[in-house]
Amino acid sequence: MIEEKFASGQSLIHQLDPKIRILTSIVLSVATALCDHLYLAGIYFLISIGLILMAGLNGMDVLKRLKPLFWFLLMIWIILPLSFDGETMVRLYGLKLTAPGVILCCKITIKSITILLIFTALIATMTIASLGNGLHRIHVPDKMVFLLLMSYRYISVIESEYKRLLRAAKFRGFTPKTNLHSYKTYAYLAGMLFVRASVRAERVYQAMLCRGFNQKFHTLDVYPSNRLNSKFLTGISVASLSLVIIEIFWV
Amino acid sequence: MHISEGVLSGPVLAAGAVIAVAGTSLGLKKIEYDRIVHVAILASAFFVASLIHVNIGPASVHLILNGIVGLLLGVAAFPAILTALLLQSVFFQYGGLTALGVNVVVMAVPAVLSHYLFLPLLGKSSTLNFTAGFLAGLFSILFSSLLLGAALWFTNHNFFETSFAIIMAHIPVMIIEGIITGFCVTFFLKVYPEIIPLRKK
Amino acid sequence: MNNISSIIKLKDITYFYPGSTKKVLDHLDLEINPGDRIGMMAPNGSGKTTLLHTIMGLCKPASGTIAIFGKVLTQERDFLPVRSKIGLLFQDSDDQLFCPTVLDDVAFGPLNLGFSQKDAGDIARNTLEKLGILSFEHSITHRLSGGQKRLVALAAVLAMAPEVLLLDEPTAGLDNTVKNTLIHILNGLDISYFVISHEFDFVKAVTDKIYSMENGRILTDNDIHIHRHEHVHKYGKQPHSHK
Amino acid sequence: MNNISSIIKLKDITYFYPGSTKKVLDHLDLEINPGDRIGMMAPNGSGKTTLLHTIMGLCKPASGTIAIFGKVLTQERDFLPVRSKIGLLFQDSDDQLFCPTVLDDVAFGPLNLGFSQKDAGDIARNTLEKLGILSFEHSITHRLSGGQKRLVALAAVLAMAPEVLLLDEPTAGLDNTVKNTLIHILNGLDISYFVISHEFDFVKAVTDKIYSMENGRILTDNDIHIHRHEHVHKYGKQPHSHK
Ligand SMILES: Nc1ncnc2c1ncn2[C@@H]1O[C@H](COP(=O)(O)OP(=O)(O)OP(=O)(O)O)[C@@H](O)[C@H]1O
Ligand SMILES: Nc1ncnc2c1ncn2[C@@H]1O[C@H](COP(=O)(O)OP(=O)(O)OP(=O)(O)O)[C@@H](O)[C@H]1O
Ligand SMILES: [Mg+2]
Ligand SMILES: [Mg+2]
Repeated sequence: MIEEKFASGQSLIHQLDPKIRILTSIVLSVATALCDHLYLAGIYFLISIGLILMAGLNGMDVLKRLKPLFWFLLMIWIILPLSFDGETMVRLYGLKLTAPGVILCCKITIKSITILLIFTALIATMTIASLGNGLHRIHVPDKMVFLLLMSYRYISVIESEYKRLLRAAKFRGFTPKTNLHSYKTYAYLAGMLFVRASVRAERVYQAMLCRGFNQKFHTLDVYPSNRLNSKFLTGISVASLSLVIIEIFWV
Repeated sequence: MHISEGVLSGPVLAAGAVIAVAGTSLGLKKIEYDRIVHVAILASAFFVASLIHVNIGPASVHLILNGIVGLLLGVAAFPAILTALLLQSVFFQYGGLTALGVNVVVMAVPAVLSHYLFLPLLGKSSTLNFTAGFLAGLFSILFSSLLLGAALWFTNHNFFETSFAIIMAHIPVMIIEGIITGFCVTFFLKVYPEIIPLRKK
Repeated sequence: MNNISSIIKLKDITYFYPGSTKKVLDHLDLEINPGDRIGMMAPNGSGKTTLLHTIMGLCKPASGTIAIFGKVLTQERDFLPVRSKIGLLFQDSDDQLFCPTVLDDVAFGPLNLGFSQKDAGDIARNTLEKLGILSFEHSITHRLSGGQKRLVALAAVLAMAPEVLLLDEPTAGLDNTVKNTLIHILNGLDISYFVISHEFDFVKAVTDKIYSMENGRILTDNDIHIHRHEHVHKYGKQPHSHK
Repeated sequence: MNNISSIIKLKDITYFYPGSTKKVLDHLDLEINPGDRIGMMAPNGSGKTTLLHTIMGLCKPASGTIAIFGKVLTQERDFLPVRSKIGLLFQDSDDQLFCPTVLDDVAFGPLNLGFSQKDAGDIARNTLEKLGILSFEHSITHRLSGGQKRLVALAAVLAMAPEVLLLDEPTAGLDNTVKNTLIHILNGLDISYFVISHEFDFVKAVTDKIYSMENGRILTDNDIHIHRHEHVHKYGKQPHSHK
């Protein structure tokens, strides 16, 4: 269930320094989020598609990851055009679709897909270990980086604990229904997860002490600087900056 | 519960990011080195708990349990929730980077508040324990959905109906989270009271 | 006709974990008949746990048939009624015990089977008594020692009155006293069971035949004669019968 | 003077878990000297793990003295330098392997000892090589099998060049091949160690004397002679030397 599907690859993007990837994805996502013009948003969308292609990801897998977003967009498309103030486009059975509502929906759709694609192409293509390394080198506090790495490490342990607990419950005839017994059982399962997480945390901390942990976090892998890195960062920054300037002065 | 990317306006995103950064730094400062593993692994448990689906009639909803995270961690819920959301983005693509701040605020602020509101009620009687847990669960989801609605409304007043729909859709979730949190809290007090940071005085 | 007499019959089962191409079970056959007490000793990662999970319908094989109590099961819903008749003891008891107290935990199964609160409580207490651990009744499960948890997990399984037991390394981490208790309990049961263990002496003490696994297939007593012999010598000090 | 020659010397240690009144360790004495290879077999819950944690300063005794390398340790900060000289292998490897990759994990200790990134990496690789698992170097720790995790955890401990090893049930759940690898590795080490296990054969194969625990105290070879004898007979089939 929890897998880093996109993290292994040999593409241009995969070879970039994690730090550079984090920085460029921040620059691009913020620029996209602030863009309020349909056509310019389209340009960002094209850039994000370009990045996905550069990362050599499988199109189907990428679409699958967008599924939760599609549900949200569906809801927006149902509610917004009907509830928005403004000039009416079509009237159907007493309901009116407004033009600003439809345009807003288009913008939201394009921008949200774009930002997720940027994230997929640049961030989801690294392992959590490299993400931690990159965050460390853009001066995110050590404690935060450590939280991320540690939490990632134990998610799969706790997830398999949960699966086994649920499985055991099912073997003993538990069939989830809408009733108090079911909710109580789920509360016990969730409660047990937190209890076991807490007990394990104690032991892990003791293990760290035994390995000489002295309140300082170290990281091992070092990324050689690579001319590609700075070119990539500059290219993306210039592109976003010019789009922002175009939006401010010409549109 | 989160808001998708590409919806909120610049000022709302910025406000979310600022509050999230402030809360997270405060939280990190409060975590001593000997508690940091604890926070990290509880963040993993929070992540996994969100994979639990419970039935509600013919449909099913996943648990959120930010109330429990708040009760157990206090201000440290900020970095814990940030960690869990970031990992969710990486694994499931629930969000990107720009709305992360707002989403952290939506989940963490009610969590931290329920720590201060409901933790003092615990450990007195078993009915009160369940009730306090129930309220913590209910309140966290209620307040989270209000914050989410507010974020939309501040972006564009035309989002009023959408906000309203989101809050209404969360009413059953509030009740379920209340019940589950209530049972969870009684479970903790019976099975492993050390996990609850009761005031020792 | 033969089908109906065997409790569990796997035929030609092939299983891959999703996303992997390694056949964990490879055209495997297995038959458990009434009265069978079968032991299974095989290396780590040879697929023992996967085999038990396949029997329970948790791992869906790519090919082959699973017949339980004479019925061929294919879909998830075929397995539902069968699961409460097969008692699976998990490799780690912590995975199996999630209720606050021992009594709650043992009564959980009977409650799901539709017994009233009172009856479920009685069944649970009887089972605990039979295993000699009635005194734990009100203990908090997760504070018990490893051996005690194992026994409670066994009680939880037995409380459902299963017709066959599948035990996944029941002795790992247990001391010799608990091991002996377990040997005693198993030898006193009148249902069939299938036990996975890495401990030769334990397996010898509670089973009539010992199987092994290799390359995704079961090796029965006859197949592993030489094999077992060799491994026992490598291991060193255990005596072995060359029957 | 005697003090200085022993690596670990516990005297009169009493320990309660917070909130409980049961003495898990009760006026316990223990001495580990250079060259000692001691096995410990005792029932579940008798306090073996607690004993190891007390030696490491993770459980603070209510009374008694702990002397390590001839120095009496009382406060948390006395234990800090000593912990990296004692290698403790935890009962559950998942508790011990917390870094993203195998190499990170094995290098964690050396980095804390102040080695440079490069040196720590070299030490880690050497240790992995010695245990024959250098090929795992870049594997994600939590994806390894149980036996592989055990070996990596041992590598992580050995990479700190400890002067004594404390092993908490290193063989639980391992198959005979990995067990034999472990026996081979342990017999090839030239440092003292103290091994907890429930498996007689394993303990016999890697240690020179076997201790036990009862009522919070250690029983040494002489004390348990009769005891062991009895237990071995009860257990059934293992051969035993009446030395
Ligand atoms: N969820 C999974 N996904 C992919 N491969 C898996 C999964 N679980 C187990 N495997 C692989 O399947 C094989 C069989 O695993 P299984 O757990 O059945 O072994 P086992 O015989 O029970 O071992 P052990 O003695 O360690 O319990 C192993 O090689 C393992 O790596
Ligand atoms: N955190 C704890 N709080 C209270 N009691 C504890 C705690 N941990 C262990 N105990 C109790 O202390 C006793 C000794 O536990 P310990 O874990 O040292 O046993 P052990 O000999 O290692 O057993 P095993 O063979 O099962 O690993 C047990 O009776 C146990 O119930
Ligand atoms: Mg197994
Ligand atoms: Mg122990």
